[in-house]
Amino acid sequence: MDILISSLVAGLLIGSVFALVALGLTIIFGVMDIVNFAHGEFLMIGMYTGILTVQVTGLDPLFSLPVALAVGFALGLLCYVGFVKYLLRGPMVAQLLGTFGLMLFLRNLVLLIFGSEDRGIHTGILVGKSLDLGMGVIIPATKLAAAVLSVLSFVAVYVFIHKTKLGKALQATALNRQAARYMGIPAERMNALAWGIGGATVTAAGALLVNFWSASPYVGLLFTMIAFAIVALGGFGSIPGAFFAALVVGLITEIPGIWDFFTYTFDNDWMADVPMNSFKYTGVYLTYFIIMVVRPRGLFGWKL
Amino acid sequence: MEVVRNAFDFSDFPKTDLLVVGCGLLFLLFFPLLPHSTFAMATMIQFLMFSLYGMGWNTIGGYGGQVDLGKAQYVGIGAYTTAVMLIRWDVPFWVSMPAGVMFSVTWSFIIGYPLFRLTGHYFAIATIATSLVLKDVFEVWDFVGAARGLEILATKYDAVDFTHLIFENDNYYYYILLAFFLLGILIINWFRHSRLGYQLRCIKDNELIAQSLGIDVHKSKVKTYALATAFVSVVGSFHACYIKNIEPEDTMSLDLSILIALMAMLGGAGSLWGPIIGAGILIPLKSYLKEWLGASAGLVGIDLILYALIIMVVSAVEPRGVWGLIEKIRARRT
Amino acid sequence: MTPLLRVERMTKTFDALVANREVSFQVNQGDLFGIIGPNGAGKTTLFNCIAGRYAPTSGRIFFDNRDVTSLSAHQMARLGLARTFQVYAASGDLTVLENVMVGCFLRTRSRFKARQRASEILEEFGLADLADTLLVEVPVAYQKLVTAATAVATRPKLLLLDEVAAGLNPTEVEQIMAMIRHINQNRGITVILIEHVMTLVMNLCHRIMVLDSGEKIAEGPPEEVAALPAVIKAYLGERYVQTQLGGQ
Amino acid sequence: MMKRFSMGLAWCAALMLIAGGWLVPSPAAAVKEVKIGVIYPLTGGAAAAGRELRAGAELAAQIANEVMDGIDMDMAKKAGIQSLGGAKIKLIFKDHEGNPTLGADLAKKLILDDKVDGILGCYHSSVTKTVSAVCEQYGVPMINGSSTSPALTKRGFKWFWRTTPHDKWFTKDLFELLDGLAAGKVRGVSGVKKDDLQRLAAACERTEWGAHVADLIKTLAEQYGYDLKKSILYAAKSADLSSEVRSLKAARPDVMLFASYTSDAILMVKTLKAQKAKPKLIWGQDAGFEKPEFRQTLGDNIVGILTRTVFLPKVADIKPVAGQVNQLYKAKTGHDLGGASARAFTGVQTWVYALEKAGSVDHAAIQKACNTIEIPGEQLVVPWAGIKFASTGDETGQNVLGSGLIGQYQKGKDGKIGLEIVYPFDLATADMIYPFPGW
Repeated sequence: MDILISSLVAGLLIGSVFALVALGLTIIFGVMDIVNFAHGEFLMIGMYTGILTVQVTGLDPLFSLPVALAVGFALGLLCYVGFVKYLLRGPMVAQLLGTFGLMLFLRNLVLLIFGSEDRGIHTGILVGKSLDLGMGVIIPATKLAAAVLSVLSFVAVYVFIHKTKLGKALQATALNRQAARYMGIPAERMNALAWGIGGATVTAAGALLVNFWSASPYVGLLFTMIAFAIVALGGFGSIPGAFFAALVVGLITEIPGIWDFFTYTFDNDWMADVPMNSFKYTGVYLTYFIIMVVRPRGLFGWKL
Repeated sequence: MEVVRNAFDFSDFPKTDLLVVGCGLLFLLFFPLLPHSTFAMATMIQFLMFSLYGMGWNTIGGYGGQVDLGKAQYVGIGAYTTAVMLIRWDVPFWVSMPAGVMFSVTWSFIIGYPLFRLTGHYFAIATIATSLVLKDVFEVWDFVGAARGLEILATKYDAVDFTHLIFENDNYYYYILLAFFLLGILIINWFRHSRLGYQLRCIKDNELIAQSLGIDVHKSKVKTYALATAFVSVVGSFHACYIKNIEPEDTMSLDLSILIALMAMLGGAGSLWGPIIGAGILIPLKSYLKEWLGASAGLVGIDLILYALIIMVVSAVEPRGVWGLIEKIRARRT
Repeated sequence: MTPLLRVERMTKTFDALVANREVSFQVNQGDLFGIIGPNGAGKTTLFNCIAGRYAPTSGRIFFDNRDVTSLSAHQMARLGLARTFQVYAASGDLTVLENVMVGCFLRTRSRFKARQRASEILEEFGLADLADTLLVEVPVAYQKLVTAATAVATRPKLLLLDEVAAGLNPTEVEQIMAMIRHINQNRGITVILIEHVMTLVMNLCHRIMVLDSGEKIAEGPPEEVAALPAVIKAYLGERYVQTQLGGQ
Repeated sequence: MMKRFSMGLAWCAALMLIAGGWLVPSPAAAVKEVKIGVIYPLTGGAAAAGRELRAGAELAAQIANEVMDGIDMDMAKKAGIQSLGGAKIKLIFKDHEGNPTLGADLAKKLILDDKVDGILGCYHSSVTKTVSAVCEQYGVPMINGSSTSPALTKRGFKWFWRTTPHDKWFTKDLFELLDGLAAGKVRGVSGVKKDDLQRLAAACERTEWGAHVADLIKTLAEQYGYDLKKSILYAAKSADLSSEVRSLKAARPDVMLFASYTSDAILMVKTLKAQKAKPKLIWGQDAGFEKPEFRQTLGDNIVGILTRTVFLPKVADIKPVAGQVNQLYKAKTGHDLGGASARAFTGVQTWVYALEKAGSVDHAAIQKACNTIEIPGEQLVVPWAGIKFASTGDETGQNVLGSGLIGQYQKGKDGKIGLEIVYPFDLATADMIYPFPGW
């Protein structure tokens, strides 16, 4: 029983962080219909930002969040103004190619600077601490903190988009680009803003993740795929959809734990022999594939 | 008969192009006779392999405009079929290669059918997803060696073994691959002139119009996808015999898929020479940059940074790749 | 006169929106049939249903004595139904000749035959000079001609033309009219056209049908229909003067 | 027409120029130098191990090439290889990044372009597998110092020799230790029942090495009568192992067994701590568990963790020559010799002996020398009886005189954390901490 509850809790916690990872992708997609393959690389940079902040300032890793937000916003903006803007003129193939190039570039830049070794944060107030819920259910404090901060950031962005003037302009651009332009909303700036917010949120997610995930230059792709799966599941461009889809995807990554539970419950040899933990992320990829084929509007189908 | 005529019809290229191609072929033909290092030879073999991968990708991705980022799964199926059959049952390459193609094409139908209900980005990402799923399966499948992979022991075979395609001297591999390469060019040239080729270009242009002209869009895509698959699978089988060690992380990785697509797109998707140009630029660049600036100089990743910059510039400036650039310059001249 | 196309009480809805309601009509072999109506009357939807792009919500469609209600677009094309599109944004790297060849490929596998037939058709349409130009680079008026030529290249029995004359100047309209007449008379292809350019409809069509808000309100020879009060009220009253604007 | 033709010519010229640039001429062979190609993971997930390996190999080459006082080793007393007229050893390092295909590629280049006289490497068993296959194909001798997958010497290769003992011995050591605990043979521990250690759970990285260790654990557990409740294979590149750890925990094991490379070993222990997993014993199959990084990163948390190894600084107490080399190594790198560096050192040392014995760089001569070589134990830094390769039978090319150790991380009197020997029982340098004290 403990493994079942532990897995479910862990799935929901990691799902909350995934929500923040996918938020940026869905905003960018909603506003400008472009898929950013370098999304996971932003997250990876967020992780390294977290590590560097800790190393340079000696602060607790949790305080790297504002730094990561700033870095991510700047990075998103820079990528848009310096590069992505020029892709928009071209066909879809060029956009794919371009954001792939960006992905390779960022990944290898980090590789050049930091090397390919895995790095992690091993100090901090919360590192190594955990919350014992009894019955063998243990929640590592870093994960809990990351989940809570993620949800807070998510809500903050949501409120920003729905309550502020700027956010509403962004929303209008997402709904109808032409109409927004006629209403005097500068589409170009909205794009840049979307990239800024997109970059900031995913980088922040990286800074939160690094408390319990190791960072390496190659970590990005997994998160790009996770974000795609979430966005597909939640409906492309939908913010609330992304949140719930992220929780679902979080639970999907915990299928091995649930499998274990049934294995032990039924004491089933056949089940015990299935190397389920190798399929941790297979479920995520499959989810994307199935959802896209069966229900391309996403499971929830809300709009931004 | 017309198939042959189509395959050998290069009349729509200007003479200068054909001259360059001729010189290039002459060079490829005599390369092993020139003094060269093993490194150069390995690079040339890589170049030929990636040209072939790119040609396969180009059918569906270039002419058809469906950006496929999952080609590595077929490299894997081809390579594994050959390796498993060779190791377990001592099946000759010339049997296992077609078998690999058969498995690949079957798999391509299975996933292609649902896959082609998607278009654009969604399609691209879905191809990644299927490829990763298959890789995950291979990584735990004991029959094919799981994550450990499979090893073909060259010492069990003669130094020159044409039936199993095991050679000590790389020159043999080179010439066999070169034959595949030439055959590949002819097949793509045929494809380009075939009904399917024209229909596919129309699909890329506008699917609605294609349908109104009696083209079964879905079927055409699935068919072309199968052709692309066959190409990639053949090279995958060759890869198994050449590299002799295959594992999912290597043969089925997303990086390989991306590389295949990038090369074709960089060279010029939808043109006969595009993938070859792409591979011709990127493969030497990659190997030599890595050799000069890589681990030995302590600059790991710098090769790929330059690589990425080229890709970024090309995608922003001329999405049709190098071939598009050449055509642009040519158009300006006339 | 055998009916080539028969539409029976066809209805097409999109969620709550009714695009066509119980439309019935019949087009005979060799007819030149016009469909007119204000914007949003459901003309293009009707075309899309006939051509197999959409499946009708209810009702039936017969083509060449076959029930084709549930067939898809490419199957319809094979049976001998060709169409053009109202909005056509050329892209891609096909030349004019290659475009027409794609049409020819419906009836032949051979590239050489396709090329020959395509050249003939281009000659016929007076487009031979443009054969090797990329379609994207051809002027819009000629693009429409090319799409029509491509449609004819599939050797259809029935051709659906969706606003071929929209946005053209009077000389070009004349050209298009000549072409349509040629297709209809010399090639014996039955034509149904949607048009806002009234001179074209009035001069060309043997019979016309008027749609308003998805429903058929009149059918008959052009002069008769144009004189009907309901039609004038629904449509011509305001539109006739603006014929040259056309388009959406 | 002319213009077009000249343009075509220009094209050709450009093409030829590019082509010409590729034709790197093969470097001429230098005299008085024996070139050994060394293929190690200098970057990538095992880069930390790569640094150690490289330092160990370089130190051995230095000792062989120069006259060094104060080291009781034959090769330290003379400069270069005597039977080759004092030829110096030159190590050519290549980086395989933990990628078997790349490794094979590098081996080919070393053999054909650099014309090396032999190969040393490669740490990862998966890479050693492909590299040795290339060497076998080209008939180039390869000595392997640190890959422990048993399968490597089961292939009957004629050009492959392995100095280190392999995992079967190491894993057997572990079960001997477990039996020893129940039998009261372990220094400082008594009153343990076999039932207390009945339930095992293992997590191994899933390439050549780890997968074989997992198989070994399974068969040996059966043989020794233990109950392997859960066995997991995971990707060494995993960035998150929490579900794996939860799964292990759910099996309620008494003993947790790991085969991990560096970064995943650190992550594994971190996650174990976060999940408050508390088995009675934690045992690591060398590699990541004995790296300096492991100790530095995890600090006090690792007290009580067991790892098998072939070398730990405490060996210096028993073997003077190990102490002498360790001094030099520490001066060079700042770390003590470890399992990886000591074995890399031994690898180069074996090369020196083989060349000395062969008296030629002819491959066949080296082959013959390797098959008949006998290095006495007192020459080695590792605590083995010596080096002598099996030239026939089931384990062709395997050193039959090797042996392993099991160490436990303990806090010394100076507050520093180091490995103490707990197995073999007669070499034990400290009381074993049992059970695992927890986090």
